Amino acid sequence: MKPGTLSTALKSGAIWGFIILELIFFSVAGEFLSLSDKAFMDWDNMLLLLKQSAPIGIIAMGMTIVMVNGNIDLSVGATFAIAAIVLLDSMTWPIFAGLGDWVIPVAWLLALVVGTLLGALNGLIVWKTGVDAFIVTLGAMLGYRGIVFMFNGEQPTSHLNWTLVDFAEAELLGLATASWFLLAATLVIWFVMAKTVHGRNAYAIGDNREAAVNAGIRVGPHMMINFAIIGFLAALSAVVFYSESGSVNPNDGQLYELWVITAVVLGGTKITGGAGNVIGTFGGVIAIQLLRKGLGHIGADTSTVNLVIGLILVAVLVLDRQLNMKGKEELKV
Amino acid sequence: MTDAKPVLRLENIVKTFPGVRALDGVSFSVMPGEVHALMGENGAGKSTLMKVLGGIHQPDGGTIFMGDDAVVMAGPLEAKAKGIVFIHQELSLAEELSVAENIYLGELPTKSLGRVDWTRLSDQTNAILQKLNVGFDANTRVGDLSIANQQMVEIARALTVDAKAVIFDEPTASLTDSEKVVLFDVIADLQATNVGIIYISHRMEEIFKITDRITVLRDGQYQGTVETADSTEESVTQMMIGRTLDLSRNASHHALGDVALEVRGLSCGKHYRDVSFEVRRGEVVGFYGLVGAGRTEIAETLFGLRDPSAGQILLDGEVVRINSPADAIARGISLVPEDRKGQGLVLGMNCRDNMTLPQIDRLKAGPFVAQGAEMEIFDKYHKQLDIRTPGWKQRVGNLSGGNQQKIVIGKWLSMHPKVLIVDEPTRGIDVGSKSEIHKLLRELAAQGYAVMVISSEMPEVLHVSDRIVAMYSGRVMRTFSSEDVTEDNLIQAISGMTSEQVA
Amino acid sequence: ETMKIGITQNNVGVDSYQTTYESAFIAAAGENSDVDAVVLDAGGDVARQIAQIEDLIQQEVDAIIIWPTNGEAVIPAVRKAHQAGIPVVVTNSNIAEAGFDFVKSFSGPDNITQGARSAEIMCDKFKDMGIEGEAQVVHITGQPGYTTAIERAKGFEDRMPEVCPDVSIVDTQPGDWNREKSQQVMEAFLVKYDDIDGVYSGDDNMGVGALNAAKAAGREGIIFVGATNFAVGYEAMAAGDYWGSIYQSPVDDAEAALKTATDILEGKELPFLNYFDTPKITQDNMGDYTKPVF
Amino acid sequence: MADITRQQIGSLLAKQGILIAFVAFLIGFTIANPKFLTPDNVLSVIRSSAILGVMALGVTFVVISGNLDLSVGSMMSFSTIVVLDLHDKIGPALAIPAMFAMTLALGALIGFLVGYLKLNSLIVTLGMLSAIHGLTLTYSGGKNMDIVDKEGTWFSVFGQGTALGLPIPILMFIGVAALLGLILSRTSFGRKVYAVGGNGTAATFSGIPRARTVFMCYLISAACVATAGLIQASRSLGSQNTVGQGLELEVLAAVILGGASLLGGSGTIFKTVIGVLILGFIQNGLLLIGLQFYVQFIVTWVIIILAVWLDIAAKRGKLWSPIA
Ligand SMILES: Nc1ncnc2c1ncn2[C@@H]1O[C@H](COP(=O)(O)OP(=O)(O)OP(=O)(O)O)[C@@H](O)[C@H]1O
Ligand SMILES: Nc1ncnc2c1ncn2[C@@H]1O[C@H](COP(=O)(O)OP(=O)(O)OP(=O)(O)O)[C@@H](O)[C@H]1O
Ligand SMILES: [Mg+2]
Ligand SMILES: [Mg+2]
Repeated sequence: MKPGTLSTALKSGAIWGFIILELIFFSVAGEFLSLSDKAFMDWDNMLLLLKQSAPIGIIAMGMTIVMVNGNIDLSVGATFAIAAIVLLDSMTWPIFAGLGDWVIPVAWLLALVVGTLLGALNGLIVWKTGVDAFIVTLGAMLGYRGIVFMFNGEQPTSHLNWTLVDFAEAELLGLATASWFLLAATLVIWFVMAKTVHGRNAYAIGDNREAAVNAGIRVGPHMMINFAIIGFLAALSAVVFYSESGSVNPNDGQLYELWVITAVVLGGTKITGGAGNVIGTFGGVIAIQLLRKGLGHIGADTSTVNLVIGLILVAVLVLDRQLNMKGKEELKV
Repeated sequence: MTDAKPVLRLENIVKTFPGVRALDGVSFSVMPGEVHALMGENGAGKSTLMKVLGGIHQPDGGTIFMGDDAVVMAGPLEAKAKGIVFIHQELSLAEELSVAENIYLGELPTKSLGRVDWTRLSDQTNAILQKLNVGFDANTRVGDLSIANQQMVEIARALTVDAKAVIFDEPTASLTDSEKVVLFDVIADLQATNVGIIYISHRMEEIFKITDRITVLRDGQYQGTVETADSTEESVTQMMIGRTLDLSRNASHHALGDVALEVRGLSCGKHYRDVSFEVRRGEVVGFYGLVGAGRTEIAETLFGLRDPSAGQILLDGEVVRINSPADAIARGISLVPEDRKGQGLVLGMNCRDNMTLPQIDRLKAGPFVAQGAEMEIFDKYHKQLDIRTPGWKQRVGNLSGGNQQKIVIGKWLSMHPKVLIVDEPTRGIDVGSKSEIHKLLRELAAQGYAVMVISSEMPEVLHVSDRIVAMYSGRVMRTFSSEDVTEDNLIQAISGMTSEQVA
Repeated sequence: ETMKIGITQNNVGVDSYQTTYESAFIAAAGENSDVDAVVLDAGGDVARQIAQIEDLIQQEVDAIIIWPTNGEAVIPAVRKAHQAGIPVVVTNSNIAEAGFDFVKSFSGPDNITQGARSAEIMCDKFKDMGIEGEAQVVHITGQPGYTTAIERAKGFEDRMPEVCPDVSIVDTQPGDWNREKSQQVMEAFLVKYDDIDGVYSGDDNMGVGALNAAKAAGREGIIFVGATNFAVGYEAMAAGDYWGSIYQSPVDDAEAALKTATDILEGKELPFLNYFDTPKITQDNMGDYTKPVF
Repeated sequence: MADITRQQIGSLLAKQGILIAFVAFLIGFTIANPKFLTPDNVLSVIRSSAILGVMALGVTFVVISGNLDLSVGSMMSFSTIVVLDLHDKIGPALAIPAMFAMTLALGALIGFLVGYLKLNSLIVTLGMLSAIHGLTLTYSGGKNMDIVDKEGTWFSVFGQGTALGLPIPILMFIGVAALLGLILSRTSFGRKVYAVGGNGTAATFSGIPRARTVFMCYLISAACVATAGLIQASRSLGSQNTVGQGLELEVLAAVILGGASLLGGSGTIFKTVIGVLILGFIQNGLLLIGLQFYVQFIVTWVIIILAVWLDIAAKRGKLWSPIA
């Protein structure tokens, strides 16, 4: 058992409490406001929730490790779009013409490699220049988006491959393909962060970088690996999603970084690094998707949705604060 | 010992920082099985020399030898690989991680798939912790430990690897006596296995107790190396500061004034209970106890940083509620906090601005800060406390540990408080300055200040206090006057024995 | 028996056209007692739109109206609706041909024609002024990547050489449907080109931004042509600063979409493409049109 | 001798790395297009940077105090829409203070949440970004907001007027920058902002009211946003609901480009101004060169990283980072 599991579980408790609140609220409100005869907490609807959480959720797992590491990645949305373009475009490249449906795994691989490289490039810049990750990836958010537009101008890149669509829409044991990938990503990153030396070092670096350096941890390469991981996961998210939808707009993935970061922070990861876990992030992702879904369910209009989502984010923080309130005798700092 | 080869030899090391020549051709060597003291005033370059050795700084000139080979310590990793263990002056721990993970930071034991071998990790750690005789276990979160215990975690690192040389940079600065005993045992054990030990401290009694040789630095320059057995406190002090010190206590010849601060039945949750004492104008009251005795929490309560759960605080005979440090400051209370880096200083700010921070609202010239008045304050304490800095513009983070502490003291002295509370005021301060600070505390009392000194150093408490409050586990055990206190009855009081039990 | 109709819009908050569309749709659905509507907004995000289509299928609505964020990416989701037996109507901008099999009908403006008409408006004006032989035009497009932006730009740039072969389009930059951004772009154009005769912008918001820049720089005589005649554009036309635009009402757009959906549910036969007309509007004929409400 | 000059150059670089990078860009663009450095163009760039710039000045306070403000873009849309709406309803003389009051109320709310309740500023302001957008849409019904009588109002002076031969937006930018620069560098409040951002605990131990200081920073930020909204509204006398959308990241980029650390405790108003101008001139310069917009994205990426890199490399005296 990793030390401190219980205390972190308690601290990330706010998000689970909030998820339950959401479920209750939307179920009750849905009875009055929804046109659907189906209950909000319908089993199929919950399975759908899991699937719909995948695009942001898979990236959020990578963001957890990067943020625990004390960094941040604002370029994931653009990486997501680039990976999607590579996936869809490469399937039409003449060199792969003889492959038949075998082009699919090749295209997947290519997209994943590109995503990993883009992530690693951010990591390399952070490592070698010492520029803060926020700035490096803020720049990359623009630069990578520029690359997206370079591919195909303003046109969407499309390649609808029905074999691929059928695979992506398939269900195994009642779970959609995307859900499986989300669960797998969660599990793997959980394993890495809770069980492996690499993961524990990520916490150490995020917590006290100088101490980590003094202890002889190779901080630079370590951070680069984590950026490569988030690049890979952004590409994986794209691969899973665009296998099903078959076309990418050059604007796709915009604002994903903000949603992903929101999910991660709601899940209890410290912005300054050193603390956080994947299970909490999973909760954060579900909470956000539930909110979107629920507001749709009860038919809120756009301005209400914006207003409510914003206020809810703040409310969760307040709830979290109440749960973690220090005793009256504790230091007031 | 003379025929053996040194484990480590540094020759003509030079290191400059912008505006500071921190090391100017320093040579130094350590023999296997030797405890070698490195001494010098605050800012003399001790930590810098060790950081060069530990691969944290690259020297501008000079050579490091291990055995007969010249080596380059390109980074902490290399130094570690070559068998050099560095216990840092400033705590270097990841607070969110467990004790075990911190001790083995950078070299966690692994199983297949890169997994951490938790069982092995905690077994190894607990074995070490047992040797250190500490009251926490491998899975405790480091952030939950007291500073002293965090220091013990730092020390535990020395025992994890096959070290050739271990550097202790002021390991006892935040330890109490019982933990020091454990540390000295550890050092003796290492010594027995022929490890070379470099020991930095400002505490003479320790130096003479455990070290074999002493090397002295002054202003980045090598002053010489002497056999401990052949030297005296006076001779070493002379080497360090170029003069001898008058360590006699200047007894309080002044009359005591009214009660400035009184505490009646004060309690604060689990931290301390039913504490009562009073401090008069012109009086220095020492607070002595073991780590966790609750002295710091009392100070924090008086400074408005904690709400008491019961009891009263009286200033000049009047019951007051102190809700915030601003309140406390307005009522004439100053607190020199325990943790200078975390609580005392804004490391990224310059020396002057740190020093004037608490009174920044008072130094007004029209709508602006009166920079002239600020400079005056800085200059005054710069001189009085002999702070070594290239100038007021220097980032406080770039000062040596002891000089940082002096900035904090200057910051609160300049407030001219009615009640001055100092929590471990001379932690990391060199002998010269320490006696200056002690003198200063006595003088302040003579001027009518009420002074509370919290310290874990018995000589310090005995030296400066008019009365001593002995605490154990959140309770006041006994209050001594300077006449009836002895080392023995003080130790009894703070280990929880009442006088009846002793008798 | 009420008809449950779900709509997922592209990105409502982004401009007043889409917001007006949303409220017009809600109003129209409210007036029709046979209709219950769920109105969703994808916020410009394809993934969210697909999730919304899935939700609508899950809620078993009777018909789905979709304003695609991406004309191709939504096809598989539309296929799912089709397979679930729910008729789908596409509104405002069409989906790609591969999806036509799963869609009952399209209702909306013809953006390519709009672009072409803007080119004609501008060309005609140049001919009136007698500068069709040498006029230089700059082009400010909508947010990169949006179908509407792409189609209008294409219509304009294809048509201009056909009607006015000697007019040159000297520069094209996006103004992101944003008046301020467009103003900045225009400021740079004005510095860069000493001679600008015409400005075509992908909608009137951007057009007015460009107009403001020209006014501030004191450059006169530039012919401004836009699209989607917003109230600001209409007023600028009335003031004689702005030459022409394309009259397109989001209210018509929304009502047409709802009408198409209800017609389908009532079993009426409809043509596949239901373009509603978006006529040219210039200073000359603006009296025939009421001022847009948005 | 050579050693000394090299050191001097080194320390000059270290102190003014960003400024030097800025001058280098100016020279580069001027070579690419001689029209770049004409007074007309320079004025027009500064004028259109003024809106972003005024917001960045306020955000500088927030960032130095160790927090973030991502809500400034959507708050600016709000102020713009409100002041335009009220202009026709109660007249400009009342509309302006009313708009300032409403914007400051939003700033106070955020300041309360972040300062007094100590909530995470990234999430709070992200939440407020969305909530304020919703508020604006509700307020305006999603419609564009336009002043009816555009010719007859004195309101246009803030965005379109000139005084002393300079456009008013530029004068307002300079004025706000000078005022806030003085506050930050010369007053006790400014010192507190640095202390709170540098080490909040130590600031508390020094009797500095941390919560109130953070609260005030958000109020200042809101006041700047309101000023920016005023210039914006007055410049085009009409606006979309999304006029400020996305500006939050540009503002942050400008502040950071100026050398403020996201960890808090460092940064100056002067450097933020430079950061703002760099962004403005890059955008304009690339437009003048006539690159495709996506090439502009890529070039901006490279320039942002290069500028910040050179700045910190000069400070630490080494090009490559010491991270192992
Ligand atoms: N990173 C740095 N940048 C600039 N100056 C530094 C830096 N580190 C140390 N110095 C300066 O070098 C000198 C030597 O400092 P050092 O920390 O070695 O002193 P020390 O002997 O360990 O003192 P103490 O007993 O107070 O710990 C001091 O004047 C200090 O201000
Ligand atoms: N037995 C213990 N094990 C671990 N932590 C403890 C223990 N007792 C107390 N602590 C914690 O250690 C911290 C230090 O205690 P405290 O500051 O009260 O001691 P003190 O008397 O001020 O000693 P000093 O100032 O000499 O460190 C407190 O935060 C307290 O919660
Ligand atoms: Mg030292
Ligand atoms: Mg203590």
